Amino acid sequence: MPTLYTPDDYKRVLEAALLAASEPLPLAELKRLFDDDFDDDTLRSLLSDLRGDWSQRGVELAQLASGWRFQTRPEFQPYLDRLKNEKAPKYSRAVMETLAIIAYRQPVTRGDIEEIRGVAVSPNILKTLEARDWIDAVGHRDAPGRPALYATTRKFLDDLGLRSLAELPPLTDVTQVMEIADASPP
Amino acid sequence: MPTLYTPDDYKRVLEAALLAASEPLPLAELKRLFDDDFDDDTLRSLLSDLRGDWSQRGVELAQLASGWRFQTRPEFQPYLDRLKNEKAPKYSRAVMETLAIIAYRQPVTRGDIEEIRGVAVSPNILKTLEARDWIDAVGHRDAPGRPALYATTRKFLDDLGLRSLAELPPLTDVTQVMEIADASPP
Amino acid sequence: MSTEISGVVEPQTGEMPPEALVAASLAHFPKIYGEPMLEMPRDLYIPPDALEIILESFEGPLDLLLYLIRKANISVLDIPMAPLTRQYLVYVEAMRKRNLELAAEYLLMAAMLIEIKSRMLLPRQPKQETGEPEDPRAELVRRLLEYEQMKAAAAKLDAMPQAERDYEWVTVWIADKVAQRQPTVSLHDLQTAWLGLMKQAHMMQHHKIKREELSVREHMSLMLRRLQGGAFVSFDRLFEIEGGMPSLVVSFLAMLELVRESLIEITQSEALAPIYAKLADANSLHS
Repeated sequence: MPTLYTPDDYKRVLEAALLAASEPLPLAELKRLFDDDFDDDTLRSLLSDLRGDWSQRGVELAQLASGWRFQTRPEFQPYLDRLKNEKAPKYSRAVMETLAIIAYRQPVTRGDIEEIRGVAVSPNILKTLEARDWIDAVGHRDAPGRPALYATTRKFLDDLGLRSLAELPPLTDVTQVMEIADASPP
Repeated sequence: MPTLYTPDDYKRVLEAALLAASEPLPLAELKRLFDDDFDDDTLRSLLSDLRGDWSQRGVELAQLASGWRFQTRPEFQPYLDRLKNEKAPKYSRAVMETLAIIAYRQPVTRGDIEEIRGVAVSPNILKTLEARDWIDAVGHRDAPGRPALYATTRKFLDDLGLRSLAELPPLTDVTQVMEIADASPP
Repeated sequence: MSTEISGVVEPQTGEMPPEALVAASLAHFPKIYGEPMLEMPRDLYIPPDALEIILESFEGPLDLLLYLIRKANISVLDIPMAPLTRQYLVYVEAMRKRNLELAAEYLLMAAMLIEIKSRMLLPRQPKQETGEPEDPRAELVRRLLEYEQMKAAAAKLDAMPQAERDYEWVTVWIADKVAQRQPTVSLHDLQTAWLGLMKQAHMMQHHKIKREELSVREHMSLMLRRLQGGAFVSFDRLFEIEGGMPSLVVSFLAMLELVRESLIEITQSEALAPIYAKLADANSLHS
């Protein structure tokens, strides 16, 4: 076990831990790596240094809602895709619309989603999103039947590379909205 | 998608692919990353360069039975273990002896293992090794009961950092000892 | 291993006196209350706890035999059968009383040792192929050496760096999660889905989406999460002071919105008393 003296030594341990981790690591977790009692700022400056070291690579150090993690840069995805023959599966339009409604209008009940979409929402759609750990029930509306209220999870933010819902694409201008909607393929 | 010109550009793509892979990547697979038609030697020299770039880090590029893969250096594990709630279990002597017999004497039946160890082999021992994907049944011996023949897997080699069975630690030479035994006066 | 090895064994050369084997086996007995259990072989009494340790420390009769031989520093190639068998039987007798199933394998070996010992006393028949007389111990020696070889190999394998135990594989997150075979969703997909809905339903005037509104919605979710379980939560614990002023303001707007939508209830028993919030439906559960 090498002894750590210089900032580079500490960065080496941080880098190894972050590369090996399967989940984003929050600051509090990263602190546990060291005997020294680092304050948040010191650790943040080491991490920011480390991010700089990786700025010219195919992988980057990203800061997300639930912590720090290494991830491939989207620009390099076309190369990485060549290693996989199978095409990634796609969610159905029903699933995507349900997800969009929950993301933009949360917390919402199944009834709210049905009202906006104009069709019944099959329980399978919600199950698919719950299984992915992208949505969960955060409470119940005080209404007949006490329907569950759904919201997006932290994992949803992480998987889409967002730090908070405020980073969802903003929709401000109605005309602009119409243009984007028109431009996108059916 | 960045265009690749220099060796560093190629190394960047190799690095991203190898860091993101969930399995070791063989040379043939790595070739598919590029439009250029690399010969094996060029690719090997890029990989060996890349391994050199990582030589002073907490993570190293290893060449294993099924290909190339990034892994943390064992010296750094005491630090990384601090983030784990439970340490990976150590295998019992019974498990390790069974594994050694399968590794060095493969393919063997459970009966062969019992004969060498002089005790019954509990089904749990074989299950433990099969669950780890370190051994599997590769056939049956043409004998009463058609017992399964066990051999080690490629993952066993990968997990122990070996490129082939020939890299297993050499055994103490028993035959030589036996010859002396035969030659010694009664 | 929990067994504490005590005692010193004199290096032996040539003929092996039986005492040396006895001394060697004593070396294996655990210390009880810090004292080696030297008297154990005489009356064959082994305290139950000590026997457990003995049973657990050997992987089988071959392992036990190897231990007795190696500790007495005698050659595997010229085993003194009588003292070895005698010493082995001391162990097996103790084990047999304790654990019949385990002793079965040890008993088989005991029978084999006795058989070899008796054959040693008989004149040996020359082997057909070589004309040399065959040593009755040859098969036992072969098995002992083979087992010892595998035992050493197991120790060597165990000493090698092992994935997960001594190091970890690196698999960084793939930005575009193709590898997981999970459907991929980009922000653009999400936006498209939402816009499609808006266009289709002509609901733009009802659902104007602004950044500020989104963060209020997010805080509404957070607050509902915090109130989960139905208990009263004191007003000040619903806010994150560390978030700074903008966060406090948004949290407060979120709370007002939750009250307006009848999702939570705010209560205060009297003026200046602590304010509490709880889920509205938690109330309906009890009413």
